[in-house]
Amino acid sequence: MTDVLQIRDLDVSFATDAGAVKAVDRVSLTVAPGEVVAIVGESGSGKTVTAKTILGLLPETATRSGAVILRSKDGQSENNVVTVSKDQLRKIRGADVSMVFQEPSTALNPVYTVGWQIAEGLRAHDSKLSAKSARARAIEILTKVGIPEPEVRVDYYPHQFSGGQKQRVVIAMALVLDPGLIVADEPTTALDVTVQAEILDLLRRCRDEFGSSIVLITHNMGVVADLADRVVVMYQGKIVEEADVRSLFANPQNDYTKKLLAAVPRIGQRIEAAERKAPIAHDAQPVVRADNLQIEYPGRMGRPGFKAVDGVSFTISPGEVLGLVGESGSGKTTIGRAIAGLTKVTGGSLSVLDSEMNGMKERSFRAKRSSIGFVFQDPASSFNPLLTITECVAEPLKVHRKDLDARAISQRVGELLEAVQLPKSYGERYPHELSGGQRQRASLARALALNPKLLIADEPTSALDVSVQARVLELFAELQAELGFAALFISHDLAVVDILADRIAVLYHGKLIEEGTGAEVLGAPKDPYTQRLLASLPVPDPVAQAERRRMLADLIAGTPPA
Amino acid sequence: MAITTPTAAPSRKKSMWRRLPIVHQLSQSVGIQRGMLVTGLVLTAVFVLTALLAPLLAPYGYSQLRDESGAFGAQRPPSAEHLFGTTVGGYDVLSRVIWGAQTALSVVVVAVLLSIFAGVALGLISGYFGGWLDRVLVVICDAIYAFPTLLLAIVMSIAISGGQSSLWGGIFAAAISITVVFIPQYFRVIRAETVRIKSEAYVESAKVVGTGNIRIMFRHVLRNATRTLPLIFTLNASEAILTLAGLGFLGFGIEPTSASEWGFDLNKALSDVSSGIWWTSVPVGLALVLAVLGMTLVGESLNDLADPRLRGRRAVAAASGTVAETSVVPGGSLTAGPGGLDGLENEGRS
Amino acid sequence: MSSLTLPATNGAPTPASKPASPRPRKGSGGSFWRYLVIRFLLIIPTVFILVTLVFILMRTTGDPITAALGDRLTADQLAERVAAAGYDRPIFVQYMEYLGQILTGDFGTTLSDNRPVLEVLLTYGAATLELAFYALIVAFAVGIPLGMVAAYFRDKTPDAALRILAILFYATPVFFAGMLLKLIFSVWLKILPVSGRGTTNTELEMQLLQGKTGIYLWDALRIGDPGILGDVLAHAVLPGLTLGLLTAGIFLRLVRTNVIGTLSTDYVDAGRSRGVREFRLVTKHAYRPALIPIITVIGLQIALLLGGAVLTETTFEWKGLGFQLTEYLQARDFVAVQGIVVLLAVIVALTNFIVDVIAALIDPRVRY
Amino acid sequence: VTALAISGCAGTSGNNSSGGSADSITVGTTDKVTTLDPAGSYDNGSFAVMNQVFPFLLNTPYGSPDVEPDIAESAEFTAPTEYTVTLKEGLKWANGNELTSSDVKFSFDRQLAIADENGPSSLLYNLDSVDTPDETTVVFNLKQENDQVFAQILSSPAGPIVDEDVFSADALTSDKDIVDGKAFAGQYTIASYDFNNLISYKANPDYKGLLGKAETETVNVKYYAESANLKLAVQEGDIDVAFRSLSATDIADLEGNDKVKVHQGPGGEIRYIVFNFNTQPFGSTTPEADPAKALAVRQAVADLIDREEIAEEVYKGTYTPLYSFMPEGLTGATTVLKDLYGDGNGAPSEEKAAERLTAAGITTPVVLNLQYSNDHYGPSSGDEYALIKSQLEASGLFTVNLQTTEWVQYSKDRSSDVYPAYQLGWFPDYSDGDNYLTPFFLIENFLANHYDNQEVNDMILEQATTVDPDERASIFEKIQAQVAADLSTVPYLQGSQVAVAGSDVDGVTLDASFKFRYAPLSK
Ligand SMILES: Nc1ncnc2c1ncn2[C@@H]1O[C@H](COP(=O)(O)OP(=O)(O)OP(=O)(O)O)[C@@H](O)[C@H]1O
Ligand SMILES: Nc1ncnc2c1ncn2[C@@H]1O[C@H](COP(=O)(O)OP(=O)(O)OP(=O)(O)O)[C@@H](O)[C@H]1O
Ligand SMILES: [Mg+2]
Ligand SMILES: [Mg+2]
Repeated sequence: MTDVLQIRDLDVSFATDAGAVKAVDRVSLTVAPGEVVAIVGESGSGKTVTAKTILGLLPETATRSGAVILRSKDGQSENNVVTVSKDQLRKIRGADVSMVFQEPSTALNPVYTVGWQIAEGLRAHDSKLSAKSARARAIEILTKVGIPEPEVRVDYYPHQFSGGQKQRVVIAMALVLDPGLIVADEPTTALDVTVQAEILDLLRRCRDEFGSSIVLITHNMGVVADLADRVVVMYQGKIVEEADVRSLFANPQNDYTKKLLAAVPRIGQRIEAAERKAPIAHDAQPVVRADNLQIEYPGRMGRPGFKAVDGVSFTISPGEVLGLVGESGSGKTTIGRAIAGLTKVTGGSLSVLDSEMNGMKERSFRAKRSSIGFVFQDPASSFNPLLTITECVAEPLKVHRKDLDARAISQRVGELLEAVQLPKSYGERYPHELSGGQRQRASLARALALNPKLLIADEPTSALDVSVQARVLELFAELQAELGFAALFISHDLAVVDILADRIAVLYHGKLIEEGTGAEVLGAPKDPYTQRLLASLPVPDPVAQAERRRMLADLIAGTPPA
Repeated sequence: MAITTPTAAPSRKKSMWRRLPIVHQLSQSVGIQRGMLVTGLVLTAVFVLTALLAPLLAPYGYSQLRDESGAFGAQRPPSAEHLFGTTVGGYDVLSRVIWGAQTALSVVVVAVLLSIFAGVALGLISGYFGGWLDRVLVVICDAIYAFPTLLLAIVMSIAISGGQSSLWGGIFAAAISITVVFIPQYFRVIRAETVRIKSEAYVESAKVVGTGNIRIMFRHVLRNATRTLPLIFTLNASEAILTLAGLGFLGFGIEPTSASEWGFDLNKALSDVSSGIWWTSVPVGLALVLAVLGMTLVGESLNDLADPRLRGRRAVAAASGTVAETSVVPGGSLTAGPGGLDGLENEGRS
Repeated sequence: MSSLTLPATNGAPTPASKPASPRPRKGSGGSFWRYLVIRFLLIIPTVFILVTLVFILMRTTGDPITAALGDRLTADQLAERVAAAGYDRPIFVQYMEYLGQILTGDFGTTLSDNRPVLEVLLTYGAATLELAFYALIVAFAVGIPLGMVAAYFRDKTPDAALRILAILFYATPVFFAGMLLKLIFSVWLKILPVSGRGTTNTELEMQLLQGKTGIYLWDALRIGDPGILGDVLAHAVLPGLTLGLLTAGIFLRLVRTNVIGTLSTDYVDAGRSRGVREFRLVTKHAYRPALIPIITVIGLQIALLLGGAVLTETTFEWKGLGFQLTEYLQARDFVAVQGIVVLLAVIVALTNFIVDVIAALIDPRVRY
Repeated sequence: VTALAISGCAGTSGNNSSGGSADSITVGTTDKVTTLDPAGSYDNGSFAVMNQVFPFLLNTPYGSPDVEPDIAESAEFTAPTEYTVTLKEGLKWANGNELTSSDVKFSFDRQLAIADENGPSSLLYNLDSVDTPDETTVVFNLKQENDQVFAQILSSPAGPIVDEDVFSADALTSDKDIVDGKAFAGQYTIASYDFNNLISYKANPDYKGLLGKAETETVNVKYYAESANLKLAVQEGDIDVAFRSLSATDIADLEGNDKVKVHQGPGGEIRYIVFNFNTQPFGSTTPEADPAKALAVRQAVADLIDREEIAEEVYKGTYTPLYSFMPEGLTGATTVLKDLYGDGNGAPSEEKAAERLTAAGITTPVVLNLQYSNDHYGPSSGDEYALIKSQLEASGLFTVNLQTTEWVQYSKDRSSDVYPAYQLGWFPDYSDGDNYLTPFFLIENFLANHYDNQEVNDMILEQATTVDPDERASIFEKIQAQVAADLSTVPYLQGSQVAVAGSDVDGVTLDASFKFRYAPLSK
């Protein structure tokens, strides 16, 4: 056998409070030396569980059967992870197979220096290794993954690195023993697109320079197109399709794969509902007008505050959808919350439905609230877990529509649920008894309960699967067309914003750096940051992505980093 | 990683019953965790039953010194009439132990209830409204918290015992002393929960629709903030018993003629222990230890079960065995089921 | 359940929520020291509140003269003396007067036994500190390793046994446990002394020592006589064990829960994926991050330790603050009581302060 | 200081080194000292120390309740209001200062001047002024003539003589200054003083008084908080003598132990129930006020109390039944209550009680609110009163509501008519019958229980100035008889002094002086 990894008929089940859950169902796959195999599939389809099985990291509540055969890089030994002894398993880990985790900040022990943590892996496999040479090896590997000043940085603690650097360190740890196989579970999901591009580059070098095979787990089809040689599609614990990357994208076979690919949002893609969107009343008084808006979070204990939004100006006209994009922490949510009156405006002017929010009094604003809807990012936490969906959706009605009696309210709730295409009977369920997509729809229903003039949607789909996301976006567009509300649509995903928004605003470090229609901003970005943002976004097409990758490299070479 | 959410909920009635505190946890627990919980529950049940049925169970009254056949006599060794002998004061040890459970339970219940009400109310208001009131309350509670509990209870019991002590007077005095010690604890827990919940999206969404403060406080915050109470309750209950015993030991507790109190009896028995009279202290000490053990076990088990990381689960028989196709995913599956695309396609577009 | 990820210990079910108080996150190191300063200054209101509270409680419930001579003098004589001492004036006036004294640094002399309060605090404070020191050593030496063992064997028999042991340590009233220990070690086995901090001879030697600190261990080291040192240590064994085991029970549970909590984090998994031994994962990778919340909660246990010390001190004739406080309380000697309360509050506040610093030293994220 | 005799100074290992070698004795106690300054303390613990180290003009010799000159040559009335004391020649303080009449005058003047709130100055109620005609003569000018109690008072807590060069004339002197100033002239001096923990006494070679030289050079006194520890300490030989207060159980256990010996002597402490004449059942401010019925209630209580049972069950014989107002052993004490109440032999009698109540026309059961202090009179008060309650109720004649209150509140309440009937104890200031009568049965008395009998009042004042001892004793008897008939209080227990000493210890002296002196101890 020449394959680095061979999985045969793997079954994994978990004991849970709700009984047994089968996570992986008769999965078989192989990985050849130097190959990058991507595992894709919807959330919960068993990708992570499969990955963990390869390293024997499943929790005690798991039961497995089947075979997972790992070959060492030099081909000297082969082990079946499922049956091997604990001690042997420990020896394999790190040496033959290694792992890169999704969330770099949690994969690093906060209280030890990165050098110590790298050396820890070395020492686990060679107890005679001196501290000095372990350190030398750590510096060496940090150099290789592109950490500047590795001699100094080796003594840094994880929190002293940026997110992307942390992920590099995690990769360095995986590489240090030169394993034949690296399992990377969503290695870029927690990162901004620009950083993601760098990490993908590094992973590619792992394969090219170290000759490691990679099992890449992701649900981002762009990443797959960028990096993978071969793709395995999982659905409900099973492998439904397996093909090399080009043929999969060009010619998907399985229904699920087709739907998955279709659901991935692309820039420039228009959906039918968005085409029929409500007219924008440009002449009317804008619903929201921000003028040199400044928002500062007070500092703790006399420290100077933090300026999250710094001199932003924009307007939203009735019926208009403004898309707000930008990297994490750029101040998107802050703006949204300020419009809803949840965060205090500290400078400039922000007028919402003709009320000035700077110096706003809660009492006077409360009446206006019935005209504003808010859809939160995480559908799970935006519902009171102790109230049923009906009660939750009825809440705004109970507060503002004192004229309605219980029956009228319940009828209205029924209508609302149907409007977001949830069967009425779902109203009796508790939030945790709904799926994420259903919850997000219920959340939309609640936001629309009072026929708002303005809807603020703060990353309403980022917690959702691409497939479900597609449905919710479509629904959103439909309702907007029907009801004609103005909307602030916040997202970090350029493609998503492009689908829905009339105009797009790009936020960078609290400043608005570019604003215009989708075609203007995404078609011909003027600001270098927007350009990089756009170029970093991997597209779900291996051929096109190879092209973009080159462009990005040129861009970075040409422009000094911001 | 989200844990599976069963979309098809079992019948609601059953789930209500199952969701009751304790019952829920009991059904969740497995193996040694269940063993500890069950042990704790049994011990606690025995304790509570003994307390409730004391008048039936105890052969004599707690302050009874004589019966028809005359005085019991002091420090009599165990015999047929007095299974655990008599104390230095001439009481029947067994009866004192049994009645002691009643005192302990009364004190625990009164103390914990009082402190829950006071602590929860203060914590809720303080955490929800914040501002200077919050700051003042926090500083006060921290100050009280910084004071050794037993000493605080002593100070309080001196302040309270100005009035005369009767059975309930004594119990209330002890309970209030303990209450003062506990209020800061409940205050802190509820306040912390309130502060956390206050920034939860569902409270914000209530704010966004313009819900009033009172409504938010009771409808959204309070009910969600009290999840941890059963747990703290059990842990505080055992602490209350120990504090009461400490008070009794130092002579600030309840008098033998007003009620039977374990700490007091143990204190009295100290001379006996070194004089080779074991029966006056061992049953009392054991009762005390077991009651505390029981409640602490319950509390700890609840703690473990409340924390998914600490909760153990029953092993699944075999990988391919019992498993149903339950891996319905949080996002809603793409094709099947009402939440999936197909479902949407079918019901939607009406 | 954020407040429960730390174990809710019996002694203090709430400390878990304590870290909710401003524990600065990464990058805010500059403000950490500011936070510490504020934390330090918070001692003032804490002390002030406690002093006020105790003053009111004490003075509304009686005066030291009645306490001392209630069965000696007639009501008139008593009233006369009470008036002469000024205890019949409005509480508020007396309180202001007392505050005035304290602010000028004059703690006064005790009312019931005419001793300078500062001297009382030094003498008894030293004893309590020494006892707390022994207890902490026992608690650390027993609680932390056993907690790790329990975490390592989680939900197996050794774990269950250790946890029940921990609860028993905690559930057995100090005075009962102390009595049993005395019977076993002093009366039956005759290997340890019954009570006190030293034999008569040792104590007399201590009295002769110039510049004695009242911390017997320290004084014995300075005297340099191995016999005396041995004697002091022998006397410390039982009280240290009694109070230490009580605390060890709490530590054990604390360590166990927190280590188990960190054992399920990604970075422990990451360590595992690199082939690090399970034992090393528990003792190194999981333990040290777990130590941060542990230390914080341990700081809060100091109040419990001092509370438990009352009973231990009484049981073992260890004349310390807690023991003395109960005496003074009964005598309504509010001058002495206030002094002790101030000292206790300062000790507790200082401990929490130090704990914060230690936690910061362990946690590189807050160090600058 | 260097000469300090520390037995086995170096190298003693901690294990079980008993009290020390032959020239030192260790005493353990649960007493507490408040302050060494005689002007600032009025309690047993402090007085116990003063008795060893301060000189007294008059003192009680071993084995007698009566006072004789101690450091004085003579003491007598030289005029009805002049009590003249002549000091012995050449008296010295341990610090080398002369002990003269001027010190004596200083001591009493400062008692009166300081009148400390915790001090015993109230005992000097009859002292007007002190004159010192010469170095060795002191004249006490009294307010009332022929005060027979004054001599006793000179041996009481108000009586210690202090060094005018060490003590302050108008403020309390700290323990440290007293010890550092070596202001001692009693049988012992204090060599090392660790407050309420350990006092080391050294025999005073200069003491020339009544009680003689100390037998043992060094006596160490260890202070215990828990009697259980005191017991273990004496049982294990850590200390040679345990004095005050072991629990009854401890004493009973130690009695069976060969290594130690239990010594018992008369005690001056008494326990009694006080009735408030206003608020007791049928008291004068109650709705159904009726002095006769009230008296019947008190008498019925006296009939029903089983003193023997209390003494045996609760105190295992460490307290003895008391049948009068003055404890047994004092000159003039009778057992009048034995004859008047109960079955006539000291045992209770239900019939008699029932008869009395019926005769007075009282419907039974009588509800009696009985109050006791749970901590002030030792740990057994609870048991004691539980037993009294049970005794009273066993007859069916009484329903007793037993209540307890913390001591300070108790002290306030008892004199403000809050308690109809309540517990009190008394420890004498000096061992004279007067001290058991004056405080309680004068019309303006310390009990404030509204007992008002002019005849008793007059007799009490009369005995105080009666010079002839026999005549005085007979007045005592008359007073006791009258008070027993009125039953203002019902005494029921007398404490005995119990000391437990190693079997090798001699000289344990427990006598009617009620002072435990270390000087006779030896081994
Ligand atoms: N420790 C566990 N206990 C119980 N069930 C688990 C556990 N870990 C995973 N599962 C379940 O196993 C199934 C597969 O989970 P897995 O983490 O492999 O999904 P995934 O494909 O990685 O999804 P995602 O894209 O969201 O990361 C899910 O239904 C999940 O709920
Ligand atoms: N309550 C707060 N106090 C202090 N700073 C805050 C607070 N909330 C947010 N910030 C800071 O303000 C900046 C902007 O935050 P905001 O939540 O608006 O970002 P965002 O663009 O929504 O990011 P993401 O895409 O991660 O949601 C961030 O640097 C954040 O750390
Ligand atoms: Mg996953
Ligand atoms: Mg955001």
